Amino acid sequence: MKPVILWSDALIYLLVISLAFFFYRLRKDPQIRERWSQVFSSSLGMVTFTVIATYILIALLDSLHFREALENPEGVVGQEVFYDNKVTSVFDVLTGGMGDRFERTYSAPFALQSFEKENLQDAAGNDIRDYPPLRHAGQHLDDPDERGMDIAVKSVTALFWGALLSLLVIGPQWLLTRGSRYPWRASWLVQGIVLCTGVWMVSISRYYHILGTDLGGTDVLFQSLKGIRTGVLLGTLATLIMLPIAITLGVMAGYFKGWVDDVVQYLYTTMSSIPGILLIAASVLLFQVYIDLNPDFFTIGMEKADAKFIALCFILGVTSWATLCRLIRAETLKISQLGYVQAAHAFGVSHTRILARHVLPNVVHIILITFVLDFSALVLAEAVLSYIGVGVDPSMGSWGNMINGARSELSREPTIWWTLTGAFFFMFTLVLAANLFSDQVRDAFDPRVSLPSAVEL
Amino acid sequence: MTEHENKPPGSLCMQVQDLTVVAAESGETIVNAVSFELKAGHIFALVGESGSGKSVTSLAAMRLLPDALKIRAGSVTMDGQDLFALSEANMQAVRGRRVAMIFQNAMTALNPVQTVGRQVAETLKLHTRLRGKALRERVITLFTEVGIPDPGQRFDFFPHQLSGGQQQRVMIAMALACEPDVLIADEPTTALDVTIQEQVLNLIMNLTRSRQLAVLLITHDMGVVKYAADEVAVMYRGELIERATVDDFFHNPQQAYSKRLIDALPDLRHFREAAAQRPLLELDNVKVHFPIRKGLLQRVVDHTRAVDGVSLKIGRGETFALVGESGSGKSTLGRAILNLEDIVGGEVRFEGNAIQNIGRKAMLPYRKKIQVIFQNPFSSMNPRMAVGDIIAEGMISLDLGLSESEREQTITALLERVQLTAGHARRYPHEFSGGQLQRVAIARALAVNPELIICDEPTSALDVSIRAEVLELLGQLQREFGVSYLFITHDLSIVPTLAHQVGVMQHGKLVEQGTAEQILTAPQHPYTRALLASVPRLD
Amino acid sequence: MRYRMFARGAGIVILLLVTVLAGCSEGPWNNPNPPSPEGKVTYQSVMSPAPPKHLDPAVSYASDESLFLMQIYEPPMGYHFLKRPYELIPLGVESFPTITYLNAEGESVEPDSADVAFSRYHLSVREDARYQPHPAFVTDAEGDALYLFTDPEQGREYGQIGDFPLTDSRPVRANDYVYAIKRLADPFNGSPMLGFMAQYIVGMKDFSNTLQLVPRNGWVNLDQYPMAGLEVIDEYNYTITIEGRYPQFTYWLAMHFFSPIAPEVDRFFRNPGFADRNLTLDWWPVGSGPFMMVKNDPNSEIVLERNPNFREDYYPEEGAPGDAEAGLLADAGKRLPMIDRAVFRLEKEVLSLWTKFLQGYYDRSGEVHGNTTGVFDQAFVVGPDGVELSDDLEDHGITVSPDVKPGIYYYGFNMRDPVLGGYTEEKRKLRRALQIAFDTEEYLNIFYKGNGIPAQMPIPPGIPGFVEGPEGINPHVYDWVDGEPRRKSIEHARQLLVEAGYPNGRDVRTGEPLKIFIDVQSQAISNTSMNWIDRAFARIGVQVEYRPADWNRTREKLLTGNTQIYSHGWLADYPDPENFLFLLYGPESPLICNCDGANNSNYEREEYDQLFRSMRVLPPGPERLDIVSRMVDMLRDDAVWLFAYYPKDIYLNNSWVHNTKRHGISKNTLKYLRIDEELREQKREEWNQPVTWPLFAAAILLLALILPGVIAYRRRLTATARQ
Amino acid sequence: MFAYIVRRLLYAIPILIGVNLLTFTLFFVVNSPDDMAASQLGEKYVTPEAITNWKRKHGYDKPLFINPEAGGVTQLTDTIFFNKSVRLFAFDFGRSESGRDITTDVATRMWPSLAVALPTFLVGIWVNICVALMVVMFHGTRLDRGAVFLFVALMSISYLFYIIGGQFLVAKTWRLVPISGFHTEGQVWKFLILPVLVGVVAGIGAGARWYRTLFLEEANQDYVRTARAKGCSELSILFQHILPNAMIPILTGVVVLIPSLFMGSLLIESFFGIPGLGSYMLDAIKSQDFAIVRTMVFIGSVLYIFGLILTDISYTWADPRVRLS
Repeated sequence: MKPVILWSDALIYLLVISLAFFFYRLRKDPQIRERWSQVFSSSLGMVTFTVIATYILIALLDSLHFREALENPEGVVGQEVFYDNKVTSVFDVLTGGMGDRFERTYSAPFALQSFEKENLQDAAGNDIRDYPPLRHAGQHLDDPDERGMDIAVKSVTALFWGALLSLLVIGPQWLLTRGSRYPWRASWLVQGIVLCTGVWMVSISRYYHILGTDLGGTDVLFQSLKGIRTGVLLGTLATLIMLPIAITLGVMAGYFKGWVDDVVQYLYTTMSSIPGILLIAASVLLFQVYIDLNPDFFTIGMEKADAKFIALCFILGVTSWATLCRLIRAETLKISQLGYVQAAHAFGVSHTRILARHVLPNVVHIILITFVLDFSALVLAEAVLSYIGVGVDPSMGSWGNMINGARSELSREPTIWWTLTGAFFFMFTLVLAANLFSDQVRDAFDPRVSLPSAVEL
Repeated sequence: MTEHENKPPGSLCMQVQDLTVVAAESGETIVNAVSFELKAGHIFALVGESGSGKSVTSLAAMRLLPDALKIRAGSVTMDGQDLFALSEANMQAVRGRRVAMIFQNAMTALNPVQTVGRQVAETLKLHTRLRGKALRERVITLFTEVGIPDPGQRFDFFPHQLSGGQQQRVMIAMALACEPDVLIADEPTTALDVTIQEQVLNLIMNLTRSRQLAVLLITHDMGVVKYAADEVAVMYRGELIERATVDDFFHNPQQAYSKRLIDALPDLRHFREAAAQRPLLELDNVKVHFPIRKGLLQRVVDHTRAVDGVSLKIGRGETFALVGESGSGKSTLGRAILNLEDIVGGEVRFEGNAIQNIGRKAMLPYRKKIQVIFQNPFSSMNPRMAVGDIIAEGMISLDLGLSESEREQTITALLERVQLTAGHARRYPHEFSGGQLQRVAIARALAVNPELIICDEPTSALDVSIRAEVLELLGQLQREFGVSYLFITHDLSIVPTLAHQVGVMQHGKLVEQGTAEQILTAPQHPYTRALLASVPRLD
Repeated sequence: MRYRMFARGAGIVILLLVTVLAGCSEGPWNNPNPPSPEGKVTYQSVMSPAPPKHLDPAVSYASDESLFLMQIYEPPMGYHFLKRPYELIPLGVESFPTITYLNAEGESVEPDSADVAFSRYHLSVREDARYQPHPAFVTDAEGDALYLFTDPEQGREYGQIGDFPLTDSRPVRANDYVYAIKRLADPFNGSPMLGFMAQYIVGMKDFSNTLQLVPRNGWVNLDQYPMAGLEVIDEYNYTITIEGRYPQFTYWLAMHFFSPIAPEVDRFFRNPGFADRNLTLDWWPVGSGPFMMVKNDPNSEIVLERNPNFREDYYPEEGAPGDAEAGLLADAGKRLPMIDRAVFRLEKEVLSLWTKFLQGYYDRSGEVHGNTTGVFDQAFVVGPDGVELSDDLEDHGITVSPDVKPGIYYYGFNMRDPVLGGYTEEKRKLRRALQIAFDTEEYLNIFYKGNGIPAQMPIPPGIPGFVEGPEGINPHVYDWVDGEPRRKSIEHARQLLVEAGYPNGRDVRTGEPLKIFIDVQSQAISNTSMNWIDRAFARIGVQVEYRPADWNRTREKLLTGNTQIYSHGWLADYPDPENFLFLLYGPESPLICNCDGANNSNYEREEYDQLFRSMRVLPPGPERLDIVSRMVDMLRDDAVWLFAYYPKDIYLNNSWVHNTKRHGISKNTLKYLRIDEELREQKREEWNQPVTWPLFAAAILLLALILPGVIAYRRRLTATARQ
Repeated sequence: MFAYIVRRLLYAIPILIGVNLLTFTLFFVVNSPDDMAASQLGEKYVTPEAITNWKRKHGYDKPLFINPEAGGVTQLTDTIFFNKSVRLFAFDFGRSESGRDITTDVATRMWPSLAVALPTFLVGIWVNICVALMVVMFHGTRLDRGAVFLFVALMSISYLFYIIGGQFLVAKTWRLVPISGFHTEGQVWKFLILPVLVGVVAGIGAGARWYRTLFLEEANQDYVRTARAKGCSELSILFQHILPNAMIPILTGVVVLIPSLFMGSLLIESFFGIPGLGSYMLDAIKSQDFAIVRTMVFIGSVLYIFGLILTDISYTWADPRVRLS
């Protein structure tokens, strides 16, 4: 086994670490603490946070990549160990090989047979035309009619184990949080549901394709789950990349005013006057060319897809800093008129120190709100970009690519609805949770600022 | 004009009984069993500091409480009718028609995008059948009545085009439009400059008499009470603690709290002697101008002369009070001395050295010597820093050469000096009350051992009972450390206890200056006289 | 009162809805087609999602453009509508060209003489061919062109061809054909044919060089510049002289490049200021074919109408075997064209295209490429006897007209690649193992719904040299079992790998796993097909990497030989094996010719190249077929391509569309089409009855949403301050 | 006011130059003129001469930004950048790489875009405001919380689903309207119903929620209390006081979009086959037609700046306190 650290893996863990550090630093700040506690003291905040945390956890697990070692064939003397070209993630392992159970082509959820007829030979060796049985669904059944009962029995068993696991996970939390004023129950409920569903999915998917399979015979549920990493990473990394630009420029413009302000204003007016989608499309094409021109940079295909993905995050970040920059500039302008900045001037405090101690901490709430607000907008934008053809690499599972690929499936008779449903469900849950959570955060941090989304299409 | 039936003087117009208001979510009692009566032709003053529940009482009487507050018990009766038992639809017919209300800040209480005429007319449209030309004429009559000049034209003005006093007059016109029996005036003069305050109060008093209104006057200002009210009730933490006629109240207050309130009124009989001779700070014809840009290329066509040639001297250990109304340029002058504003003309000399417009570096040594206390203590403290850090900031950046432990000792000493404890150093600003915070601000200023402190309205954001404490502390510190103050204020009433010298500013110019006694007892300039006349006093 | 404004808003919306519903009462509500003029039989179809860029016959070289060009222009030669294999027939000329062979001195020699230096083609133009009515032909009393302007202001009022009040026509003359060839040579036009044809047509290069120097300001009359290889004999006869022997030249004459262009039309479009209003020959083709263009709006539709001056042309009396049974000869002898109008609407989304076709608003599907694969996904299922229509299409009465395209799509190996390339036995085995592992049949079934035939050789069916049956299979990949080819087993592939030095896909020397790289155009491959290919090769332990790139980068890589496996497709210009075998002709390799050569495999075998050169000049016959078969065998032995298939072209016709036999090469088939209008109206009515309950449901839902609001408001009004 | 507008227009010039510079740089890093020629000339038989020819014909045979061979000012003017972008300022967009006159295309495609975008915009605002007003009236009740949740849920659905779902249900299953298309001969509106419906429904979530916040913010203002104290009914407070005041922030968010309506919507237009500028852009991106993309970026920027000016002007109309100078 050889760990593979993709750029996006590194970045997302960097993000997690820096966020942890950030919150560690902020924990002393009573206002921030109070506001966060306001967010979490509503059960809605708890529930949505737990949902988001689940998605993030999956994304993080899916970001631990490795390549498996290949056994040397007989007769080869070389000591060198070679690795499989395929990159696996910890999450892939946890799903119990859900992604490795391919069918030939489409099959409906829980189906035992393929969606399309094929030439077969019956027991007597005659050529007949029928729906062939699936390779990885219902193999254990003697009689197809037992399917309903079988699913029910297996579900109950799975739910039992799920409940047990939930107890194990929630029990310690219960012990730790006794007397806490936060509505932990709500969170536990979600945790329980997530764990039970998780266990159920993994165990049932050994016998059935829960959401069917797609054109190429891949398990749709697995694809949808793989879309989580793309969605979560895009939503966070793009903002992460834009933050330094927006903050630096915004704070400088608002604080120093004069020509600095003029230049920054010019920059962001120019930037925001360009139709975003054109800018994004043009930039994505640019990176694509760069990657195509330098194929030696990436030894495995996944790295290439990953580089494109990072580029996309980067582009989305670079093209969307204008909104945040404008907000921060306005806030900084306001803050620099406030008594404490004036007082600091009167004390001869240096500019860097004023910026670091007085201005920056007081624009943090805007950054936070933008961060949570943009998250869902970016997840949604990904789908649209994939439709236009400037989204993430097709080899990287994403909801946008799923929707894009499945657009025409609806017009079939009978309708193939499960690919769209899978993508819809997972995407909707994440975006809904993120939107509700961002509402909570906004209410807690700044009920008066109504921020338009940075990503407009 | 409809004929109005005045109630006989002294007859009961509204009776509030056992009014209890609670917070909807926490159940906390905001107003507790308050009872009083309003009588025709009488002004009933409800006095209390902010948060005492006086405004809530008035809103509850009108059933205008925000969703967060609920009426728990009690009744409001008018002509035998219980207002609380009316349906909301019927209540709408009572509001504006039988009970009218004036709010504190007319600027925000008027709809900014509607002409004032239409706003007044709306009340009439709601409750009378007047329409069209008659309606307009009625409004103009009302405007004339409340003393709005040129009412025909003013009808089509938007609120922002009127002065503060005129806005409040529009509010009054609106309230009186349908000739209500009861008028509730919630701090009607607080947002106004002192000279205008008096006019508005006079107007209300006249109308009370002429129309036999029953007025509920809500205020925190004892001067206003003394000047206008017939009867007074003191509210403290949601309860009515004392009720009396005005004369009784001021001569024989029953409660200790009431006494404190009365004591806060200025004493214009005792002054401080002029202290020092050697000037510490000298201003010589200082000018601060802000450019007005116009036209295609944004050329500077003119300047706002915020400070237009001010000269003054402050001696060591002396307090110079700079008095003026808002917009007179007094705060700008303070900031200019601190080098936070560019000076376009004149000279600022500190200990004989010109310090105007010198660079940041060159200014640093003087920063130790000139310090500042701002008006709003909440905004002048970074909410994200502990109080100890806030105080330490100046010491660090001005490099007083103290070790960390020395710094901590100094901070502890300072905090204790301003009547706080060492433990407060670790707390954050929002955990303090306004008065405490202003003391922290004082400690911060003192931390670098300044020779001059510019106090920019340090008490105007504070409640009257706390104001005295802060002023007292400032006085003590001056005696102890020998610092000088440039005391910027709009409130003449606090001048006698504090100032040696007084300067009166108007339109960026110092119209009059002299010793406190000279100014307060024998003002020369008409503006000074007008200011002085509007100060309520105990005598 | 301001809420009246809102109430009024609601009123307007309701009123609008009512008008909409009332207005809908005639005919189906969802008819997306503009009303067609009364009494004209209109054919409704779609154009490609990428609308035609060039409609100048000298410039255009895309099949979706020739769909239009070939209805409007009539080149000298054409193809028989029904006969298979494809058969040339004279179209714009009276008969097949007569060829005389000349030696270097220009003297006539015997056809098989070794001295042949030139071939001269003699063509005689049909006398009944006339151009469509067009303003360019309008003359004034003196016989000069009427619409000839000297400055842009003069013609300002004309924005479209239809804006010109007067039109006229004239017969097609020999000079028009010559003029068209000169236009190909004019470097200003940037014809894609110039480079290629200059190798053959005598004097084309010199002509082009001469014109390069001519100053350009408006129209240049090409008649004033002679070209050595072209001669106008009289009004209806002309000759073309080409270098050496090139039997395939007759096929080229069937392409739109050689259609006649009237010089006055060219001059007309060079009027000052016309180009600024898109009045160009590139936009408004003017020809002598069965149809003429009346509207060209690439943003919405292109409309063709019957050319009133079209010569007398009749539906063929004979066809290929089976055509009579299929009803394709029912209209034999009838005057063409059989429709009056053809509307091609822009359609980008598969779902819309397919839905409208099923609703009967498009008569035929599959006219253009681009978004048809998606459509056929819906239409076909793979049955026991190959591809079948899905059930609901059968119910609709939809018919299929398939035709195997004379083309081939393939993934080729780069023979210069150090790992996969080379001509040693080991390398051949390695490539064959890969060939076997790629299950082309399943690939086509899944991703193309069986609409393709796995290729056994580079020559598709219908082209001389294609062999059917057990002799035709590639013996290295297939066995002939039970009367059909069967792919060799995976075990066999594994064995080949062992022999090639890669047991289980591992290099026997180092143990390094074998990894192959596929260069594809980013848009041309989907994630699902990548996964499928991964799995296909995983069966023999080989790992795959993709290097997707856009067209320009892919092309660059091909030009520099910087690929391992690349994808490519080739559609024949004419039905001759030469047009396929040249794909592997050594000098065509980009690395050798330093040009945009077609031999992207960089296949170089001296023997093959020699065979190719001799085959090229041979007339059709057994000798030639023998050479072809030897060449094919060499390619099979060397396993040059990973896999290949012959794509199918398919028309899906609604039941009222007749005479829709698909022709693999010629697009000149619209004139044969017949439409049963009555049936069309009836079916459209039948299939498009709106479902109205959702409207009522929506109204009720809306009420249900508003009602709680109203109730709550009333409750609030009656509330008192006491609980 | 006039001076103000003129100044804003002058200020737009450096912005537009910046925009052009950016698009140029971006596009020429992506696409060398050789690439453009190759992809425009088609897939077969592209000779180097043909490429050179194409470049000369389309004006790409010069250096990008600086021409070292020329002298003096021409160093800057005899370049692709100067030649191609100066014309934009005169609204002469030249020809697309495929030879079409862009100005004509833009002028004809603008109207279908507007035909869809304008009704969507107007109906959208009207519906959103109605819904938001209704919700605001019940602020703090369960109705309000439910509605907000519904808004958020509606917001969380990808636009693509609205379009796909709308087409599938309304056009395909119920056959109420044409699934896509556009023509001006006869009943244009029947093509507009579905796109407008989809556009409006997809916008309700975000729109109504935003308006609700604005209205609530206004509902907490002092003048609302004054109006109540006057005896105004809730309805008339909503319409007479809150709405006119809320128009001010609404205008900021909305007026800036009005000029951009001409640009149409990328997704709606391509899904519904509307021959507008949105699909024009999408095609240009997909076929890498630089001339069109450059033009559209330019037009988009111009419209945006125009929208900003319009916003300022509309302020003076909605808010008597604002004076432009």
